[in-house]
Amino acid sequence: MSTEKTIDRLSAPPKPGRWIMPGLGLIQGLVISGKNAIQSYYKKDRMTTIQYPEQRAVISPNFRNFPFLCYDGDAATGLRCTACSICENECPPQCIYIVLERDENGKSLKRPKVFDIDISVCMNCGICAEVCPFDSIYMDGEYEMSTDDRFGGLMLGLDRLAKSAEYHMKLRPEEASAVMAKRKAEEEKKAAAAAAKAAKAKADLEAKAKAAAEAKAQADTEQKGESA
Amino acid sequence: MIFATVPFPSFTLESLPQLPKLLVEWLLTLVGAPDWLVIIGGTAAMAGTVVGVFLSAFALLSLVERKTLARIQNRLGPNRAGWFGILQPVADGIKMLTKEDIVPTKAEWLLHLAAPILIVVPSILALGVMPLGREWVPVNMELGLLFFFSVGALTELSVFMAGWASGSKFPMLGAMRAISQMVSYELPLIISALGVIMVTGSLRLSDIVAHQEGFNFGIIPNWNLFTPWGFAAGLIFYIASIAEANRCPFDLPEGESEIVAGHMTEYSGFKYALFFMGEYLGLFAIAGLGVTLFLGGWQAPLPFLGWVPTWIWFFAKLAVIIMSYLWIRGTFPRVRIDQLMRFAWLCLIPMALLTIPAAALWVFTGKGIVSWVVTVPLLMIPWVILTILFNRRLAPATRTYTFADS
Amino acid sequence: MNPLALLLTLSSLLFALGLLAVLTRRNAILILVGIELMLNAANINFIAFWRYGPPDPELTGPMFVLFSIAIAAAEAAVGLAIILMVFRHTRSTDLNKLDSLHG
Amino acid sequence: MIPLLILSPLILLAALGAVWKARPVHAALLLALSLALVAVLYLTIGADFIGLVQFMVYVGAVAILIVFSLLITRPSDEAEEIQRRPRSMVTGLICTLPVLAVLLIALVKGDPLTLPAADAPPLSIARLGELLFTTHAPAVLAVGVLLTAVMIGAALFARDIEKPKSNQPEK
Repeated sequence: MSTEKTIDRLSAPPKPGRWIMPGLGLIQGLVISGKNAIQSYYKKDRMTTIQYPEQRAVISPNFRNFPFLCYDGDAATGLRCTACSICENECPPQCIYIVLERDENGKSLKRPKVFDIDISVCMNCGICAEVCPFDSIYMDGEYEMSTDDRFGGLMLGLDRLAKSAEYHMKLRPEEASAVMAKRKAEEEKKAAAAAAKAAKAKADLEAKAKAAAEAKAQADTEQKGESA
Repeated sequence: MIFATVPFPSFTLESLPQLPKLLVEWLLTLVGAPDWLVIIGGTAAMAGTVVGVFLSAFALLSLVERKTLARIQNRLGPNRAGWFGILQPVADGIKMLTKEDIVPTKAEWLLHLAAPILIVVPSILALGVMPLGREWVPVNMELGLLFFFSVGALTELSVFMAGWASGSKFPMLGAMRAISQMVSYELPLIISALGVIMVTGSLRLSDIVAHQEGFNFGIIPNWNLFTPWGFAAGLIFYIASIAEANRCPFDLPEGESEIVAGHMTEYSGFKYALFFMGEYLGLFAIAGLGVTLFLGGWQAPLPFLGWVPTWIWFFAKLAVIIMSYLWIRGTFPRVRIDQLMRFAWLCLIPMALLTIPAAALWVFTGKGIVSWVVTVPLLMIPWVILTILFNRRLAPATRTYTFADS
Repeated sequence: MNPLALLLTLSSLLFALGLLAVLTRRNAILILVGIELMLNAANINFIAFWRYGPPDPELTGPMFVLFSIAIAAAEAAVGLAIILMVFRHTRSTDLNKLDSLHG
Repeated sequence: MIPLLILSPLILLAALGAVWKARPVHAALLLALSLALVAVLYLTIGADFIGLVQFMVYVGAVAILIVFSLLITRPSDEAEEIQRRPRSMVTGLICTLPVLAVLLIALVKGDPLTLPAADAPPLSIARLGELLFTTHAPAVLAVGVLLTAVMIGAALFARDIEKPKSNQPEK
């Protein structure tokens, strides 16, 4: 297009050694900004801003915001968290608060009674997710968290923190599937170990029985010999 | 009591802006008011029309400015309040009105209060002498142009009052910048208007517009802009008016990245809105004066467009000038204070002074071919000097690297 | 009392006030304020006599005021420039402190 | 006559404030107010051109200049408090009152009070301009030269005398 060419020629920097007109640079600047203004009406690729409430940006899998707790199956019983308090101790701004649940005898049930994260303090460092040995705490991808309640609304309890493993899978498939694979492998290993243990116990039992039988037989023969 | 039946005065599209005045006068005559009351009522209605029109233009401009700047930066701009953001000025107004009005403890409350009022008043007064249409001249003053510049002088004092009465550092610095800038740029502004006064032989703004009537060769309007001295003076007037209205790239007084908001830093709520309003009304006034002096005021740009009401042409030209201000605002970065002063005193004022002999020669040699031959070289002198300076002295030298090459 | 007498009284009082300012103020800039008041008092006289005195087709009164205003502006500019230079030397605009002969 | 009766006390009050106020900036602003009211007075008695010029020059230029130099020099309020001491005020009044008395006596004894109030026609700028460039042309030229000299002189006076130190390293 010839007008495009004219615009490009006008907005090109002057060649060195050539006499330039005072004010040419000003005109070049005006041409560039005018081009921006006019092309923004018909060139869709110029408008890079996303009109937020109607359109949403596709969140990158690497986007990390405040933490959440992962559970398998049922929210009440399936929490992976064991209330070990490692994240509570490691958290730099000390925004995690955990209370372990115990039964009436005072014995640990290995799950949290209270798990609070104050996201007005949290600085999204991700250390809690790094240190968790039970694959329980991960960084979330949610960002619409504004509230008009300054204290209660920003203190997330178990009800808002607990999210299913499927959610994690949907949010960050790569990481989640790796974790799932790891957990599955561990479970299989555990199952195998349990099976091996059971087999061993059985073998032991059999061996014991055999030994007992042998000892009985021996005793019988000895008795026979005595009696004979 | 018997009402005297007064026929309603006839009006055309041309005198449509006079309608409120005619209506009030008609009503007052109908109820049998005395003559002085009719005159006062009619004048008040006319003043109300002018103020109302320019205040709605201010509201519209505050939206259009944001939209245009957004387009230059490849954004959409305000588009939430109403259809295409048309209600944005209303939302802004409500926000401004409901905000808390803060007066700092170290401020002098009387001057602090007077400053925003005194900044709006001169702008409205200046708009009052503008010929907005053939039949729409609110006050047809004999000394209109002088009146315009005289009331403009009040702006500087009110800026100083705002800066000093706030009792704080940023407003003080902003006010000092603003005053030195306004005083420096008022000179080229007035000097470039002198040529027009000389050629017209009158300070009355409607005379200046009437003098630019007609067309050369049947197509080129007989505006001052299309004469050599008028072109030079108009260009200087344009640049100086940007500085006088404190617009980018000369918006140092309120350079938000340096001194918060200049003399308006300690203002909030409605007082801040008044400053904003005063600034935009001043912008209309100065751009309107430029239109009146150089762009033929309300004259139609082409001969066959004479049937359009003349006030439409005035506002169309005003819109073009103001859109160009917006374009410039969206393009150029802010200048430095020493560059600003040097530009005014060493560049604009000498060039403006040169337009006076050029205008005199133009009239003296009979506004013909000879005048072109005489005045164009005279006006080209600074241009040639600038070109030589630009290419020889001011041009950035080719950069040589001492250590990077080895 | 006719308008002329009123304006002449006004100008006398204004002149006296300006003189008082010049005599009692210590800041050089504020002394300039007093001088401006006195100049204005004189200008009011010229305008009053032009307006209410015998008719004068030569407009001597307004003409004189015009020149007076131009010269007053020049005087203010030069006066303030001198005051600024003095301020730069002595860091003060108090005239009572300017009592040394060498700058 | 009525506008004059209203304006005159206002002018005098503002001028009194300019003389009396201790804060220099207040004094300068009241001076500006007083001069602006004088401009209004000119407008009301028919000297439109002079009134507008007065407004433009005094409010737009002289008041701004004074205020600006006050900002640059930053005088303290206490220094000006001293001028309110009775001794300095009395000395000032001793010198001022005789002058005022002489002026007022001249006013009472002189002709102006007995003159019939003549009405001059409103000031015509065409006539003013004509006179300015015929009869008074030498004076206009002289004022032009004066103003040019003042502009150059003020610029030279106010210039920084000490030159800024060169940034170039010595070789």
